[in-house]
This record gives sequence, structure tokens and C-alpha cells, in this order.
Amino acid sequence: MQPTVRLQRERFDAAAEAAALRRGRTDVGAVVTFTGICRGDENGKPITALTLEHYPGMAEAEIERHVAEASQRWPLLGVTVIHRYGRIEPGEDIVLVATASSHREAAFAAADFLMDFLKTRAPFWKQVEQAGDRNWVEAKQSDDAAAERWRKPKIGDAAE
Amino acid sequence: MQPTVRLQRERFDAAAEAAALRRGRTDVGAVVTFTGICRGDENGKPITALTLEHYPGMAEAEIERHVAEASQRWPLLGVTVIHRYGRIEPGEDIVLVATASSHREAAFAAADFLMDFLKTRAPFWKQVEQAGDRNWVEAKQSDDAAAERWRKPKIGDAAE
Amino acid sequence: MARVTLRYFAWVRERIGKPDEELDLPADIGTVDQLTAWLAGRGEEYAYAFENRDVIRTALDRRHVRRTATIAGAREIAFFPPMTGG
Amino acid sequence: MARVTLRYFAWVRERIGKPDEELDLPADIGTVDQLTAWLAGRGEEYAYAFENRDVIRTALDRRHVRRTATIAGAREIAFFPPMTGG
Repeated sequence: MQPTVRLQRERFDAAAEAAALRRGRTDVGAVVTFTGICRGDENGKPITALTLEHYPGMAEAEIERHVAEASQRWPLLGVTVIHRYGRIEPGEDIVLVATASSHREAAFAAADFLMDFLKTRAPFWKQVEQAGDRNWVEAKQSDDAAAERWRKPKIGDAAE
Repeated sequence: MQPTVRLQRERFDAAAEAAALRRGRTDVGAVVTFTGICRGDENGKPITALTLEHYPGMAEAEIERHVAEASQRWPLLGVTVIHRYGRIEPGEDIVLVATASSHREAAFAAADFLMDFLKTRAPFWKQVEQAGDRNWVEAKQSDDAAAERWRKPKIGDAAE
Repeated sequence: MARVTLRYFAWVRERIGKPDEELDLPADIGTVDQLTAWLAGRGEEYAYAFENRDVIRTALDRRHVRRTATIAGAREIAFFPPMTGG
Repeated sequence: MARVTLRYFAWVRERIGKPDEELDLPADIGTVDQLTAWLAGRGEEYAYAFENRDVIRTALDRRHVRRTATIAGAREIAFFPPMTGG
């Protein structure tokens, strides 16, 4: 399986990416997609836009490491991860995770796993524009807890 | 939230259905889709087609009951369930579950929950055509076990 | 005597040889289990369909019920194998 | 003396006032913790960036590491707040 990992400023077409995972093959029985979208509010207040900063090089490497780990854990037939950076307005897509497998359990679990790790381990930082102010979004404890669900004793790397 | 539940013989457009869940709104932060696809083999042998039989009336009612339960359990902003019946060839879509929420946890959990219940509680039966034979697909214990994960003491209805 | 519509699906339908029928049930049939026992005695196609009653699922008026459920008042009773949709 | 590229992201970058720099590190700096302590002493912008060292994350050559990790051999060391992607 050759996964697709892309970081880009431009919008993407989630539907086309999902379709590509199973086109022309009949071994795929399940496709799961997660699309993360820029909401129009943050903490109850309207936002103008998000700006996503990332660590070029490390972001790709980190996502690829987690895709490789997902492929070891579950029998995947395809994985696509696309994460945008730069300025993103409400209603626009931010991130796509799409997984394909013969059966639903693997496709669901791998997509869920990859999203938890994108949230907590991929080097991206969101800044939110609200009423002329710009503020960095704070990391959520609930995201760390979600990622912790997947930890196996021997897999954890050196970081907290 | 007005969910969409459809049973139909015709193919559907999963991408268009997912897009409809968040079009023109900025409260949706997460969309999860599950697409179940007819594979080209069953138990290691090639298949010509699946034929899905269903119980008209009850199938809709049962799906709607589980959609209503999902809406009570998680803060959903949209749900679409489409299940086909009739003859379906390898590579064609069988079922779509799409969920929309502000945050990813609800969208993932509700889609996973709904698929487990479609597998074990929605009155559909698959017959597989293989080398001229037609055989009913047997229910999997693993599907029952997956559905059991969601059971709460007070929610279970009268059936096993 | 209570008149009900019986519906059969998948291999239960194939074994009995019809998708549905209307029947007048004897008044002493109180539960799903009693009904399947009575049906199994109606002929060899029914005996075949209900030969392993543990696996047959039942719906009363389009809701899943256990084998011990009382059928009183049901207008439509359906029998089918475990579901394999999704 | 070891020459390394330091990279800063998000509010760490804003506080220090630059996205990256090359520095020669004193030979007695062995761990991430020792490096952040040393950096914090380089001026008030650094002191501000590292005022709460518990929350700062570190990557050595583009891999997450703990604060106790040794930096020997690293060519690129990055500091940033907890990630908020996805």
C-alpha cells in the first residue's frame, strides 16, 4: 500500500480523494473519511479565519510515521491524509483522513487513530482571528486523552 | 436535526450526500463518512454479485430508531443513512453512513455505532452468487460483539 | 382465534416457500416460542424452516422481540435469520 | 562548541522574534533542559518564550523528544507549544 500524505495551502476535494482509494479495485469493502472543517465560532465567539502554521519537513515525517504505524496495526488497503496550512475561512476544509480496508473495523479504527495523532503529535498550530484579535488556540487535554487510548507500551517514542 | 434515511435499489452518490450535511453552515467542524462496498470475493472465492433482501417498513423504522438513539447519545448536527437493496455487483456501494458534528469524537462514534447496528439489527439479508451458486451470508459473531460494545443497561430493547 | 399476517425473509422464506400469509392462530398460542412450535407442526416445509429455532429471529409489528415475548395484539409477525446488512 | 539550527514555532517564535537561528552551543549543554535554561538566559525575549518550560515541546532533527533527552549530534532543534492541528 502506498499511502498519500500531502500538506498544502490549497483546498482539496475530499470526495475525489476518497473515490481514488477504491477506484478500479474490488478488494476494498469499507472506506471511512474524516473531514475537519473550520467552524465559524471558537469558544462561543464568531471567528473571521484560522491561520495554520506548521513545521515543514517534520509535519510530513510525523504524519508518515503515524500512517506507517496504522498500517502495521490494521490491514489497510489505502490511506490518504491531507492537511492544509495558511489562512482558512469558516466553512473551508482543514484536514482529510481517508482509510480503505476489506472490513469496517480496520477502516474506522485507523481513521480515528490518525485523527487523534494529527491533533496531538503533528506539528501544526492554529491561530484564530476574532474581532481583529489573533490568538493561538490552546491544546485540549481531551485530545491528549484521546491519543492516549491508542498507546501500547512498546510503541511510545521518546516524547511525552 | 432532520436526519436522512433512505432505502433504495438505485446507486447513490456518497460524496454529494456528505457535502449536503455541511453545505451553507459553519457550525459543522467534523464530517465522518462510512461507505460499505461490495467486494469481489467472499471467503476467498470470487463472487458475481450480492443480492440484498430487506423487510420494507421495518428496515426504515429500525434505522430511524437507531439514528434517534445516536442523536440522543452524541451532539450531532446531521446524519444520513442510505442502504441499498436488490442486486449489487462488486465495486458498487451498498451502504452509506455520514455524520456531522461540531467535534470529531461525536461524528466518529455515531458513525461507528450506526454501522454496528446496521450490521446486526437492521433487517437486511445478503445472498451471494458464486460460480452459479446462491448462498445466504451467515451472520458474524464479531458483528454481534461489536454492537454489544454500545449497549447500556437501560437502553437495550426486548430482543437479544 | 386471532388473525395475523406472517412474514418470512431470506432462507426462512425460501424454506416455507412463500413470503407471507394470513393465518388464524389458536387462542392458546401466547408466546413467540409457542407460535414457532405450532408453525413447525404445519408441514415439512415449516418443520424445515424452524428446525433450529434458536437461530430464528422474530419481529412483532416490526420490532425485534425475544422468543419469550407474548404475541397478544400483534398484527404482523415476521420470522427471519440473523441480519447480515450493512 | 556545536553548531545547530534552532527553530521556533507559533508563540515561541513570536516571543523570540525570529523563526530560526544558527548558534554555537557551549559544550557543557547536554540535554534539552540544559539548552532551554541556557537559552532563557540569552535575553528577555528568550526568558519570556521559555518562562513556562513545562509547556514547551522539543523536536531533535524533526522527532519529538522529552526534556531529558540528550541533544548530542542534533543538527536541528525546534521549540514550540503543544500542537493544535487536525
